[in-house]
This record gives sequence, structure tokens and C-alpha cells, in this order.
Amino acid sequence: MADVDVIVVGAGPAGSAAALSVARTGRSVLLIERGPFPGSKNMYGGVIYGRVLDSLIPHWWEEAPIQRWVTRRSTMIMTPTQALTVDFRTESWAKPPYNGATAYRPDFDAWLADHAVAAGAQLVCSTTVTGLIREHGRVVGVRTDRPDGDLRADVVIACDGVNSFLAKEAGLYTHTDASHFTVGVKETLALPREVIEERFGIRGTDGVDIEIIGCTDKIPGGGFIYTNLDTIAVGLVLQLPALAAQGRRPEELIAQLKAHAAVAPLVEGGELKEYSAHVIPEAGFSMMPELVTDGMLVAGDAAAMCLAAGIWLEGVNFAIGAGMAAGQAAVEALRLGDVSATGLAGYRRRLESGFVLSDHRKLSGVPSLVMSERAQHTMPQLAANVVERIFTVNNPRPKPGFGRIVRDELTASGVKMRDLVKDALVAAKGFG
Amino acid sequence: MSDISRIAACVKWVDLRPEIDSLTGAVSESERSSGFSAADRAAVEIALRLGEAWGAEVTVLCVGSPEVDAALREVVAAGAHHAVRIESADDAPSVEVARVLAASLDGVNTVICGDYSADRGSGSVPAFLAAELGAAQALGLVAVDPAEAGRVFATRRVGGGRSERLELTGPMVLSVEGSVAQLRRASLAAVLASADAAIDLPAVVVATTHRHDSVAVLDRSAVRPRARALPAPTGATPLVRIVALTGALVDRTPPRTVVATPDEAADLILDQLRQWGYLD
Amino acid sequence: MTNRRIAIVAVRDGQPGSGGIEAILEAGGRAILIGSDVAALATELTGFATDVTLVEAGDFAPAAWAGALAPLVDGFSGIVLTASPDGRDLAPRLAARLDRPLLAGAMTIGSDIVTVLRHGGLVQVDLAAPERFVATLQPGVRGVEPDLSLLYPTIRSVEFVAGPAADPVVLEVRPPEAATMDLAEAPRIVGGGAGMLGDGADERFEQLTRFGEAIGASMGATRVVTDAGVVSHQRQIGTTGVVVDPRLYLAFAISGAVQHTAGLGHPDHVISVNTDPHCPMMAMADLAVVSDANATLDALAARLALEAAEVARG
Amino acid sequence: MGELLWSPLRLGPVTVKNRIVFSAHLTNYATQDGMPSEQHAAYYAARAAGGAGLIITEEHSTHPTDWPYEKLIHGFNHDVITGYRLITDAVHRHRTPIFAQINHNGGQASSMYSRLPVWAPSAVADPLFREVPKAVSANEIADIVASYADVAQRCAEGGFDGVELQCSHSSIVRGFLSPATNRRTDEYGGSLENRARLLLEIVDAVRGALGTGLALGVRLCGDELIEGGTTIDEAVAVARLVDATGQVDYINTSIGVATASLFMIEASMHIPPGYAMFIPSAIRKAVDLPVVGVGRFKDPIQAERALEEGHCDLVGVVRGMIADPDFVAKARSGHTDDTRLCLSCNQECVGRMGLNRWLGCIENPAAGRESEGVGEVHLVRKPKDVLVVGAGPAGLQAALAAARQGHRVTVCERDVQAGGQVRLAASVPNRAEFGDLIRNQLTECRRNGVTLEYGVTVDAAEAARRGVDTVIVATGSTPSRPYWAGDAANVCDVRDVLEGTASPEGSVVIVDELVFHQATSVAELLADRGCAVEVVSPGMVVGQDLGITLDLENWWIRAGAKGIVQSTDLVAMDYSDGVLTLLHHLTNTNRTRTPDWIVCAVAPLPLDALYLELRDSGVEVQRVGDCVAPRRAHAAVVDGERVGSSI
Repeated sequence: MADVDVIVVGAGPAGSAAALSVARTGRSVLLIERGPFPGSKNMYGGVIYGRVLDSLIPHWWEEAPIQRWVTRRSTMIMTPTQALTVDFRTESWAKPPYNGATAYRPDFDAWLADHAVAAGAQLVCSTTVTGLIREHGRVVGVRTDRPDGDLRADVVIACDGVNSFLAKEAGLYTHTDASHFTVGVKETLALPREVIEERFGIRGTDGVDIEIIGCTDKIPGGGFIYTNLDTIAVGLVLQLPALAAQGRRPEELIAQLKAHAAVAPLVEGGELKEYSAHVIPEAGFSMMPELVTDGMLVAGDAAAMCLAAGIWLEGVNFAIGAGMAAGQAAVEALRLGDVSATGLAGYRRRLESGFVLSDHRKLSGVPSLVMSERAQHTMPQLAANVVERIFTVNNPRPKPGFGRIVRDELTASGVKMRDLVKDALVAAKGFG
Repeated sequence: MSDISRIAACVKWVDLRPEIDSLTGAVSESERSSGFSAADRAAVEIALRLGEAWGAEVTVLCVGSPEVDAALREVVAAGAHHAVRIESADDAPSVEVARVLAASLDGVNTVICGDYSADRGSGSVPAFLAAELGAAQALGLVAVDPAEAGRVFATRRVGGGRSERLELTGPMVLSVEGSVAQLRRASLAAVLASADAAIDLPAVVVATTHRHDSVAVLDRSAVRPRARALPAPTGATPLVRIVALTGALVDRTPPRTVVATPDEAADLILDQLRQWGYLD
Repeated sequence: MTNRRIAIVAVRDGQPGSGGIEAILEAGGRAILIGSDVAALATELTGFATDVTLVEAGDFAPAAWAGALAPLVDGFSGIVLTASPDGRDLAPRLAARLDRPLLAGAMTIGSDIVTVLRHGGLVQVDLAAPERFVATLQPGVRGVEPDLSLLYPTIRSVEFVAGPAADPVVLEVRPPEAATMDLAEAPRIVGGGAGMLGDGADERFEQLTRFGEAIGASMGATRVVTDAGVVSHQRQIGTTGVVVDPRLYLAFAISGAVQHTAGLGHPDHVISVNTDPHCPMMAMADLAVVSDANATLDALAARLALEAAEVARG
Repeated sequence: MGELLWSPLRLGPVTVKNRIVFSAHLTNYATQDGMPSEQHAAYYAARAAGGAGLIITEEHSTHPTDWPYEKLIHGFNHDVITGYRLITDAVHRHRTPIFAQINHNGGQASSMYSRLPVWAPSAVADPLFREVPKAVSANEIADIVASYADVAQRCAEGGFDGVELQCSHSSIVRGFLSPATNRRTDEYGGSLENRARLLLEIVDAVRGALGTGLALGVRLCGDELIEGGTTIDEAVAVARLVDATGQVDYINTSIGVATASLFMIEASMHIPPGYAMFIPSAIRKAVDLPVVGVGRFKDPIQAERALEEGHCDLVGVVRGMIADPDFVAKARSGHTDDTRLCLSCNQECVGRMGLNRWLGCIENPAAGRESEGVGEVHLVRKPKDVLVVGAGPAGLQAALAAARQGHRVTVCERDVQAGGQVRLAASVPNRAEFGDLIRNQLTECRRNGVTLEYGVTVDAAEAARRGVDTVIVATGSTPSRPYWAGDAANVCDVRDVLEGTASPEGSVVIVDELVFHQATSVAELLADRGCAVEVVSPGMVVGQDLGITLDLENWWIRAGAKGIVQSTDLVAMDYSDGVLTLLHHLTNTNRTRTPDWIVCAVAPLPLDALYLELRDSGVEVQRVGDCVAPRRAHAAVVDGERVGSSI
């Protein structure tokens, strides 16, 4: 006999979205959080692309606790002494319905969880789920670290984060290859608000999200910088095994990034408020566990739904989307009275028709491209050298033609035109 | 006359990690990092243990604002029989807090507090409470063991690494260090049940009182430590002072460097320790 | 009332507790010593006190003492105690008895302003000194510097009269336990360094702890050792760990980088065991033994076990 | 750790982000016509980048009568503003405030450069410069005061955040304050109020020039340590007067006088850390202004403790940040163990300055050469396998410099541990800190992935067997035997004593031709062991070069106490039949001694056999340190850095 209809494990964006979706239908749902309150794990924030929230919380932008709206996105290609930036800015992202925002995760997560509670979900904090209760191969509930901590439910939704313990226990992870994990490190630096606005060329609550490639020495990965109201975040995503093999400390690499001529003027004088490090599954679609078993669904980081391959960091929106889909699928299965894997299969269909899996599938080749030697070192050098030669004024010698410069640099870098075309195709497929 | 079947724990809801501006000393508190201190949680646990040992009823009195209710429900889920919340002005003097607490503790035999609160940190409320209740006090305890109802054995640090073993009988006020006990976790069922259960939370308010001798606050700032005594070198001539400052002629035990086998080394060390008086 | 101050020092076996002397100096040299063997302490107050009243009162009993002290001190505007365990117990009891405000955890007790510390000592609050108050002074904030003009304190004794009061019964006072003692307070420390790492490091540090116990010393270690997880970080001496101030320090296989020695205080006696005679720890030592630290510990353990056995045989 | 150390503090209008100050010190980086340089800018910027809370520049002269040494910044010349901008812009890029110290050196000066009489309160000659100054007139005093205001105004225009008045060390204000040098009978002499009049007039004028936007500090001496000079009680009284003006934002402190008691200002490793702490402590008890403490702060914990105990509000760390510009950043991020600790050896900072060279550092070859890019990482495209033979200071520096550029480096050391002669030098009483040179290099080697092999002797065959791309030979030097010593068994080298292969007893004569720590260290060691020691030197004083590292005065004090006899102008000529013959070269007469032992501190010989053998066998090989030419440790480090970073 089930105590509740649905148990959601983890009150992050995925879990709260799932609980909210279930509670909305009047079903009983229990949201179990390990920390003392939702979002308590880290003090500072992340970038959130909130389009997915439109259907869940209409006009969410009027109430969500955000820091700045991202109105400017840049991609910076970097070598130790050069930087080439593609900069995009649009006014349309500065007004409703907006596009992306930076937010402090404790604020954001607590806000989303409050919505779930207001809709009727019951939130229990400071409680760690220690295992699954299974009967006849079916998941029928969870064990917690509290005394008499077993609780039964018709459906369990696991949103317990990276390297999900529950997904593993349910046998949904078929491969756990350490090489597909990256470590994300981030420094949050305090600067006066007006200094941030002056340095990044923004006003009011406008914000910037910069992605960087070529800033991680010999370690595959990428970097990012984004603006909060009176802090900025500077970070790196680094492939774990390479980091270990090189014996480098992530904070050294951050220090190096901060000292780069293109970054130093942005971060100078910032006072370190927080240094955080997280392990992120990197490899996208191919890394995802099975998402459904009898009586259980997996969503969010737990399902490796985080595209952290160097330059894309869009975990939160994928998490919310997946949480919503999981919640809806659970309700649907309950209505039909079949919570087996078959009954819950609606989850995967919803994901595939929605953006979550289609984006992941589309980008499935991108992580290995982004992490490749060519993308990491050769291409940034190549691109930067080409541009440097184009822009270097060398009068009175005539400027060589663009094609000539590209061919010279290709020869010097050892990249074959064939590879370049191949990478372009993968990238086009990913971005297109 | 106090009732040995009644025990109370007094706790305070405070910001455990308030942000303190190290330039101005301004303190900004956040509900997010608020909670009961380790010592307060230990006090509740000791109260529950004494309650079990003596078959007594346990009341938790909490100084705090309405945000604390969820945490109090958890305490009830963990086994407290009653929870009472008392609102207090931030700057209420400890003696006033103690007075109001005492009014709610009429007839209680044993009161247990955390040794000091995270914010004010003077640890004086329990002693004021004891004075108010005419009770025996034992503060800063590192161990509390129940004897028969209304009697405990307790251990208290007295400095220099020493401790004293005490015996107390009620009425008594104890304050405990956080290390004394870990507050038990409420069972999941109890947590879920207490969320719906109505808890009696009568609100008593400690207002800022304006006693005739209340102490005026002139300024708050980031700490600027007081200069400790550090004698300047004495000596009428510069050379004497230079020698004192450089320690050039300090008559140190001439360092002895000895190459030794492990056995010789052990003997040397033990002999030296005996010679210095560290060993008999 | 004139701005007159008096210190109250709770005395245990002639010892003033931490900050007791500072409280006397802060009160201008006038003090009441109450507790056990108070006369012994009085003889050591030359240079620190002008006017001392002795109350021989036996075991610590805050309620009874507050009752006995109240009439002796009520004529003074400021009553100063140290915020030691006993002082923190006694002060509020006395304040309640005298119906005076308590200014707890003071850094400075000036004539017009009393500065108290809050939030773990990060914030200071300046209070207008009330006409009548009881204050506790944080131990260590003032330091002790004898005033050589205070050569001969006048000493008088007062009979202790215990009124009716509820106090705990003191069953026993236990001596310090080296193994569990806070390292910062430990008067004797044995330290272990990188040379004790490697296979069997856990057992070696266990052995070091036991050797420490045998000579009444607490065990500490360098950062390399705590980083290796062999010893907990609370036992790390130095820049990123605990600052200690022992009288005796025995260093086993510690080279003595300044990050370690900067946290060592000023030990009266240092013994160092190391294979490198030229490292700074050896230069700092009174007795520098060039030998293998691990083997030396084995030999020490064997000797102490032997001695214990002999004592046991009688 | 570091709650106070890392907390911000207001100095009037300026907020510093932590309590560590890179306080004023001479650099000799100015151009010959007294202008600030790119060398200055890069040097200060590196310390700002490394996290210093506040930077205070070296002194800028306020007046043309003040030019005591060649490369002094001429604050009185309006053209300095361009150079000021160079410095302040570079430092402000790291959001670090920077103050300028302004000064007139008064009578502690020479007229050699200015060709004008030096000015002082009274005609009292400084013991170092021995030049009788002109006692200034009332008009000239007014001129001085006005010149301070002018220069302060220039500092404001040049982008400085504040100005510090140097009123200690070497300064006309100190001259007026000190009863030892102020013999005036007018309103500027006599009582303390009169002696402080010039200071207070300058404070008034400078504050007027600065307005309220810039900070103003005053640096006072707490004990001049000279006969009849200012002592602590009077320094506290002056601090009270300064505080009472209400125009000053902080007080900096110092000890000693830059000429007569300089060795107490820039204390070498023989003087305990924190030795001058009683000065800020006493001043801070008397005033409410923030107070800076100085005096061999080597470690953040020591600094934090000084703050916790209320002895000061800020700590000056100069040599610590010369040696490692990232001193603060490393401590702040919990990597104190990676700090390149200052040795307080004074060889390349104070020592080079004393010889009119630019300021450097024995273990940081980049110090003063930041603008040239020394020490920067330039990863090579094709890493090489590099073998370094010898783990002394030269070999280790070569190894870490090569590894820093990405090469794969192995160091082979014949001995069972690293260090070479440095290890021996650090083994004598009070010289242990010198050994940090090697420990710091080993730390940097480890961080850069250098492989160290001990107990391995490398000959040409072994080098060939290893098949590396390039070999760096750093095999050091060996003691030489003076011609006059013959084969007498009781004549040995200082290294033999330190290594323990010789144990002189009874009466010992040390023949010192190296005039540095070698002879004096061993003299102390043997005196401590009970020997009757005499040091003989051909120089004018024993341990002549200890003068530039400021170790001489303390050596005299200790030598005197230990009964060490010092004999000068003597050249060893012969030792036969137990009689040592010494030529007194001034009089061309002979002296004799009949000691039990003779210990030689004489020029060693390079161990260059391996290098020559490899070179002749066609291996790519270079050599560094003593095996090129035996010199002191700084030369070994410089060699190693140059060769290691150029592979």
C-alpha cells in the first residue's frame, strides 16, 4: 500500500518541476531534499535559460529571483597570447519573455520549490534517500536516513543529481566511464555593480554570458564568465582524467585564465566570495542512463541531462524540462493504473518530442568534437593566427589574401582541410 | 515546589553564519543560514534523554520569530511533548530573556540550555535563569548522566584541561556544550505527521525593556583588538637595547646535536626529559 | 558613587584561572580572591595588586559565593571577573543578586566605555559604562605586565559565610587528559612529521600518541601528515592549523619549515629527532638527535613498557 | 586563520582589502636623472597582482638639496608626473591602492650628487656620511615645508591614492625630532613641541595640498638606537601630537636610523622575527589611528598573531614580497606551503642596493626584472629531455626553469640530499633560514614535475646512456689547499668542519680570504664548541662583506661575547713546524701563531671535469654555478635561471 502517489527525490530544478507538475493534478507528492533547504548546496549561481518555464509558471519572469537578464552572449576563442571573440547582443532578450538569466541557485531553487509546496506538494528537508524499496523487481518506494525512514509510493522520480545513486541502484546506468566526467570549477568574485556594468558594457539588469575555448592548456575543456548583480562568475569545465594525468590544480588554471590579457581587465580586483567545484557528466546523449524502470523515472543531472561539454552549460533548463515531463508522465501512468516501465514510457516520448532529448540528440556529436585536440588547441591557434595576420598592419608590404593566410596557417598547424570540413559539418548539425 | 515530572529545554533560533562586514562590523542575518546551534540541539537531546529516563514531560521553549515553527515541529516529531515559542526583541538583555523564560517555566524541575548562543555568546541566560528560579546551576557541561528522577551527574570543564564531576538535584539549570549529545532525528512518519498536527505555540513576547539602568550602545564596529602588554626593551644605552632586541647574547642551553642509534636516542631523550623534570 | 572598581577572582588550589590576573589589573589592583587556598595566590600578586581581600571558601559554589560576595562588593561601581569557566558562572549570578547589568565578554573596561565582543569576537560593541555593573573580561585580551610600583599589596581576610543556596555538589576534580586536550592549551606536545608517513603510518602515529600519553603530552602533526589523512586537521600545528604554545615540544621527523614553526609559540624545551642534522627543527632544538624517528619511537615505546612493567611488579 | 589579516580597513578615504603592506624601500630603479621607470611599474604591479593590500613606494625627494644617492626619485622635478602615472596605472590595474613616500633626507646625506651643502636642523655630521650640514634658517624651513606640499600635489596629479611622510630612518623631520641631531635654540629646538613643529607644519601643508580625497600617513621611529636619540616614550608622545592634528589617516613605524643603526632596520636572519613589535604596540595604545607594524614578518600566521594581539593594524612585508610577489595570494588561497620564503639573507636586496645596483633577490631572479619578462612561462612547442647534474642552487634553478617551460627534467645528485654548499652554510647557529633557498627550489621543482634522483653519480658514460637531449652540469666547486699549508693534517677547510670530516679542538686560527659568512660562521661554531678562535684576514675588517648584508654589527657583538679574536691586514705566508707565519702587509712585518688547528676560508676550485668531458664528446651541454666559476649563491641562481629558461 503506497503512502503517497509520487516521491520526488531531490528538490533541485528537476525535482521541484516534477513535484509541481504532479501536485497541480491533485495527486499526493512528497519532495525529499537532502539539504536543510532547497538549493543549499551552493551559495551562488548559474545561468538559466528559462523558456521552458513558460508553460509551468506563466509570467515567471515577473517573480523569479534572478540576478541579471542575459542580453549579450559571447564566444571567445583563446590562445595563450591571443583572443578572438564573437559577440552577440540583442535588445529582445532584455524584455519579456526574455531568454536567459543569471540567478543565485539557492534563491532560484527555493523559489521553484515554494511553487511546488504552494500547489500541494509536501517538502521534507534534511533527509537523505539511502536506497530504493523494490518488490518483484519493481520500485515501490525509498529508504531514508531517518528512523523508520521507509516510504512507499506508486512512482519514484529520481532527481538526485550527478552520478545518481538511485539510477545506479535501479540498474539504469549501464556504463560509468570516468572519462566522461568533467569537473566544473567556479570562482565567484565580488565587484561593485557599477564596475561590472562598465566593464561588460551593460546597464540595469542586463547581463553577459561568455563562453571560452582554448583556455585550458593541454586539458580538454572550456571556460565561462557571466555576470550577476554585484558578483561575476569565472569558471572552467575540465575533463577529469586529463586533469588528473597532468597533475594540474583547477585553481591554477583559473588563475591563468584570469591573468589572460583578454580576461584580466574584466575580473581585476574582484574579491573571491566562493570557490566551488562540481562533477558534471559531460558527454551528452550517449552518456544518459536508461530513463525509466518499473515504478521509477530519472530526470535532471541524475539523467546526465547537462550539456557541459566545454562551452554549453544549459543544465537547468534541461532539468526543468525533464522534471516536468517526468511529473506529467507519472500522473498519466497513475491515471491509467500502470506504473510499470511500459506505463511510464510516456516520459521518453515527451522528452523526445520536447526539446530535451532532441537537443541532446542533435548535440550528441558535439562533446567529442569540442573535447578533441583539434578543437581545443589547433583550431583556436589557427583562427587566432589567421585573424592576427589579417589585422596586422604590415605596410608597405601588400596584405596576403585571406585564402593564402588560411592555407599557410593550415600547413603550419598540420590540420587537413578535410578535417576542417568534417568538424564544420558536426558543428553545423549541432548548432543548426 | 518544582515538579520532577517536568523538564524543559530552552533554545534560540539564530543565524548560525551571519554575514559580518569585516570593514564596518555590520551584521546581516539571513533566515537561510538560521537554525539551532549545536549546543541548543544537544540541550534538546539531553532533555529528551532525561525525559525518557525519568518518565517526565519535555517542553521546548524557543526564542524566535514565526519562521522557527517548522523547526519546532521537527523537535516535536523527535519526541518533545510541547513546544513554546517566545518572541523577543533582538536587543533584549539576557536578564530580561531569563525573566520571561522563568515565567513560562513555573514548576519545572530541570532546565537545560545550550552553553551560549551563537550571536550574543555571553552564556549568561542560564545563570540568570537559575537565579530567577532559585535553582542550582552547572554551566558548560561536557557530560550529563541521569540518576534517579530529579538528580543528575554532570561533568564541567574548569580550564587548563581539568574538569570537575558534579552531582545536582532539582530544581536545577544546566547548560551543555554542543559535543555533549547529538540531537536524535525524528522518524519520517513523525515528521510527516507533525506537519499536519496542530502544535500549541502560544506566543509570549519579550519586548525591549527600558530598565532604569539599561546599558546604552554607543557604537558597533568590526573588532579592533586591544593591544596586549608588550614591554619595550629596557636599558639606558642603545647597545643594551640592541642586545635585548636581537637576542644576540641570550644564554640559551647550548644546543646539543648527537648522532645516535635508536636505542641510544631513546635513552638520551628520556634522560633529558628527566633532567628537565618532565618525567620522574 | 566614585568610579571604583574591584576584581573578583575564583581561585582553585591557589590558581587564578585564565585571565584572573588580567581582571585584577583591569580593576586597578583591587581584588577579592575567593575559593580554595587563596592565601597561596596572594603571595604571587606582587606587581599586580594593591589591595587584596581573601575569602577562603572551598569548592566552587556560584550561588553561595554570590550571596557571600554581594555585601563585600556592593560599594564598588564596577565589578570585574574574568570570562573563564568559573568567572562566566559566577558573574551573572552576582549580577542577578546585586540587580546590576552584566557586561559579558569585555575587551576593555574603561572608565566611560566598556567594549564587549560579539559574534565570536568579530564585532565589538562600545557600551556607555553604567554607574553600577558586573563585567567579565575576555582572558588574554590585555596581557600581563607587572606594574613595578605595586610592590606590596595590602592583604586582609574575610570569613566566608555561606547563606542558604542551591549549588551542585563537587564530587571530584579530574586532571587534564593529554590525549583529548585542546592542542592550543596543551603544555606538552609531541609532533610527528613527513618522515613518519608511508606504510604503517597509522600505527606509527598511534604509537606517537601513546608515547605522548606516557609523558603527559598531546599529539600534533605537520600539514603533510594531516593532508595525508593520517591525523585529523584539528591536530595540525602551524600556519593553516592550530597555533600552540607548549612548554615542551618533541619533534619526530619534522624538518621545521616556517609554516610549522610559526605556529609553535615559544617552548622552553625542544627535542628534535631527525636524520637530517641541518634542518631548521634541529637548529631550534635544545637536544637534536640525529637518528631514525620511527626506530627511536619503537625504542622509546619498549623502554616505557618496561618501566611500566617494573612499576607494576613493584 | 587570517580573519583579521584578510579583512579590509579604512585609512581615511582609502580602503585597503587586506592588512599586508608592501611598504617603502629603496629600489634604485629610477633613471639617473631621478625619473620613475618601467622597471618600477612592473615591479610594483607584480606585487599588486600578488594581492598586496597596499603599496607604498620608495621615497621621493622633495627638494634639490636632497640627493644622497644616485638613483633617488626627484619628486621636486615636475617631470616626474609621467613616471608616477606609469607606476600608478600599472598598480591600479589590480585595484590596489598605492601611496607615495615623500622625504627630505636632511643631514644623513652627501653633497656628492647635488653639489649643494646638505641641510639639517643643526651642524651635526652624520656618522656614515661624515659631512657637516648647514643648519637651516627659518626661511629655508619654510621652503622645505612648501616643497613637501608641492610634491604632495604632484603625487595627487600622478595618480597616487595617498602620501606618506617619512619621518624616521633618514629624514630631515627625524633630524628635527631627535634630540641627538637637533641642537637648535629657536622655536624648532629644545622641547618636544618645538622639535615636532616642522613635522606638524608639514602635515598641515601636505593635507592642504592633498585635500580630503587622498590618505596621509606619517612614519615615525620608535627607537633610534643611537646615543641621545629618540626612544619609545617620546615616539608615543609624537604620535599623540600627530593624532591630535586630525589630518593624518595612519601611522607607520620603524626602528633604528638609516645610517648609524641601519642593521636594525633591515634585520638579517640573525635577528628574531617581529623584533620591533613593541613600537607599533606602544603607539597603538596611545592613538586611535591605524598603525603599521614592521620588522621581519615572514609568515602570515605571525602577521595574524600580531594583529590579533593588537600590536598593529597592518603589517609591512617587504622582503617576503620581493622574494615572492604572490606571498599574499598564496597565503590567502591556503597554499602557504608554496610560498618562496624570504631568507632574510640581505645579499641581493639590501646588499646590492648598498653597492648602488638595482634591487634584486637571491632566490627570485625575476625581482626587478619583471619588465624584461624574466621568470615568465613560455611553453616550448617541442619539450626536450634535460639532465641536470648536481642539486645545489644552480642545478635546481636550472631544473625548475627548464621544467617551467615544459621540458622533461631529471636532476641527479651525488649526495643523498639536495643543497650542496647551501646545506652546509645553513647548518651553523642562526643561519638555518638560509636553507630555505633549497627547500623553496625543491618545492618549485616538485610543482613543475622535475624528477630528482639522489645518490647517483653521473659520468660521461652515464649521461650518454640516458640519451637525453641536453645536459646541464652543476657540479659545484671543491676546496683548494693554500700553497703554504703543505700537507699538514691540522690544516683544513671550513667545509671540512661543517661536513664533520674535521673536528678542530684547542686553539684555532681561521684564515679568511672570502670575507663573508664562511669564516665567521665557523668561528662561532668552534667557539661554541669551546675552541679558542682567532680569525685573521688580509682585509681591513674581518668579514668585510658582512657589512653590506648588515650582519657585521651583530657579528661584532657575538664575537666579542664569545671571545673570538679578530686580526686584520694579515696574509698567511707559511706554515711549518707548527708555526703559522702571517705577513702584516701594511708594515711588511711578520707575525707568528702556533695554533692547534688552522681552518681555511679560501677561494675554491671549479669542478668542471664532467662538463669538459661531455663537451669534448659532442653532447649538447651547458654549465651553471660554481663549476663555471665559484661565486656566491645568488650567482648560482641567476646562472641556473638563465640557462634553464633558454633551452
